[in-house]
Amino acid sequence: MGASRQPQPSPRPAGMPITRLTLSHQHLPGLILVALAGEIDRTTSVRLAGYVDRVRRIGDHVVFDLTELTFLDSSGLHVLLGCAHTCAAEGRQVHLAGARGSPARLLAITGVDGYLPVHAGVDQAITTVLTKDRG
Amino acid sequence: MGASRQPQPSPRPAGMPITRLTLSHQHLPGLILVALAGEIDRTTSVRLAGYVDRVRRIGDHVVFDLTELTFLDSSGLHVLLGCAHTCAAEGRQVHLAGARGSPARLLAITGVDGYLPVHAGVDQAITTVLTKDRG
Amino acid sequence: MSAFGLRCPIDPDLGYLRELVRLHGRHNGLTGERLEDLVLAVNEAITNVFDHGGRAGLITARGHAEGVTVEILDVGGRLTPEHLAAAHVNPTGGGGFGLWAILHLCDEVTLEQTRQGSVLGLHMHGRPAPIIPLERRRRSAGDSRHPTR
Amino acid sequence: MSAFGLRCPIDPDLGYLRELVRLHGRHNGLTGERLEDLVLAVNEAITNVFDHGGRAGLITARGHAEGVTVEILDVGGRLTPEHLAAAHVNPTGGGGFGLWAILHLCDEVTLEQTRQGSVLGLHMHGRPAPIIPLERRRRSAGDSRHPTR
Ligand SMILES: Nc1ncnc2c1ncn2[C@@H]1O[C@H](COP(=O)(O)OP(=O)(O)O)[C@@H](O)[C@H]1O
Ligand SMILES: Nc1ncnc2c1ncn2[C@@H]1O[C@H](COP(=O)(O)OP(=O)(O)O)[C@@H](O)[C@H]1O
Repeated sequence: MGASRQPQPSPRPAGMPITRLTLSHQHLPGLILVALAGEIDRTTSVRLAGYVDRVRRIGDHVVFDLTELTFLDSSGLHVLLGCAHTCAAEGRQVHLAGARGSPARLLAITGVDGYLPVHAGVDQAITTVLTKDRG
Repeated sequence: MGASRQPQPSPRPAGMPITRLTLSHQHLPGLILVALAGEIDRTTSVRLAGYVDRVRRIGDHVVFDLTELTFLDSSGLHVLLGCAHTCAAEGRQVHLAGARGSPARLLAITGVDGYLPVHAGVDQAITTVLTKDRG
Repeated sequence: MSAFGLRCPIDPDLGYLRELVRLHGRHNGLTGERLEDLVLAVNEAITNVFDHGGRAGLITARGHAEGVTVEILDVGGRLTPEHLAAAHVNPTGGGGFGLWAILHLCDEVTLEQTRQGSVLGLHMHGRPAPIIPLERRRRSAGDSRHPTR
Repeated sequence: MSAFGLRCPIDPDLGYLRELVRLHGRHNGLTGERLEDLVLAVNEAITNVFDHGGRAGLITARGHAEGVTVEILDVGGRLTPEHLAAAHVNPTGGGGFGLWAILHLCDEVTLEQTRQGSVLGLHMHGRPAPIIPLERRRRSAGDSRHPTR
């Protein structure tokens, strides 16, 4: 009996980090909803910054949907805050929605959850933004 | 801002292996179906041996349902073969059903899949056993 | 030999290193938030090795009677107690968060200078730590040239 | 320093060690059946350290240009080339399977005696290995007192 060795699909190049962040967005009147799914660390936060820059229309508020975000590091926090500053220059705001687990913990420990408006869910965040704009 | 530290559920004792094997069985006329879910290694194979000893009625054929078994080592293989020997002494058989992935590979590499009857699914195994007994 | 525990070179694949630390912490009885706190703290320490340190080093993790300790050796050797003492957060400005988060997530933080480089020790107690006021925690972290082992 | 790769003491929690090896193998480009083959082979080698060896030792794993190598140091030091050469399977009798499986699952198996103990080296090539007839594989494994590195 010989050692059977079937041809295998070519392996992922050794040492290449697997992409663990998925980004998507949705335009709504006066705001953009950006959903982050997966993990944000220093290897993926640059991608997030570029993405928001590209998809956000001038004058948009931004709601980050963090419901599916399982990991957030300080470099990701910097991107969220950088975005808040860009928005502030246009009189717009960044809202955080649905943060859980470790990302919620980082927001709490750093006090960012007291600096940026934070919402339990995306619906509340959107309602808040739309109501404010109308009022 | 102080470091908030909520009371936590008491942690699992350090170094204690997590139980990764779930066993269940079902009596059918003339046979017993034993389903293995999880991983069998030297820390769990003893439990499998005791379980089969306890639930098998004398005169039963045994069908092992390996569909949900993700890992099988040589000590688990010894238990399956030991059971086959016990059964053989009563003119009964051990059938293996639904093995996939790494467990299927171990059965192939060791030639056990040529020594014990192996079936793609549980239904085929049961049909084979019942048909044989009737014939 | 066992005393050395799990050891792994620092690697740019941070997700891989987080999984290793998570596996080791869980193996040593950490669960839930405490486990994820440790994972985040180690992630920040490694990030700093790439951003400010020698870009190479070693992670050593071990369980013991008091809980879990993860040491991050940075061959750059330029991390000082003053950096720890100066840790701050300022959402309106840039910078910061990394060391601040480390000091708040861990039950104890130690810093040691060795011939190989600076060794940041992150300690998680097996049971919930008593809540220590921030000022004391920061000072003790900044002062610990002679970490308690 | 990086050359040493991932290192972990042998531990009775085999599931934990399998997860470590799986994580490391995946990190170094192994996938699917090749990855699970390595995990099973390492599991068998560690099992033997508990069943026949010194019940203590060290696992060292590293990726390199040719693939992945996992070394299992057994402080007992009683594993010999003769054991590897004698590996057999016999479903009707007792015994066996462990070393046989190791030799069939890995692309190359080496054995070295060191002052710390016996070191069984399990090598998986990054790409599918050519199918080598069994007789040759067994002989080369049993003979390799001087493993190729
Ligand atoms: N491994 C290190 N080596 C040298 N200096 C460090 C290291 N880690 C942190 N520092 C210093 O501490 C400062 C604060 O670090 P940190 O709180 O992580 O925030 P940031 O990385 O955003 O600057 C850094 O700017 C750097 O000067
Ligand atoms: N780490 C070890 N130290 C000493 N002897 C070993 C070791 N591993 C294997 N052996 C020897 O090789 C034999 C075959 O091992 P193996 O194929 O794993 O089957 P089994 O463990 O069922 O005996 C063992 O019975 C033992 O004599």
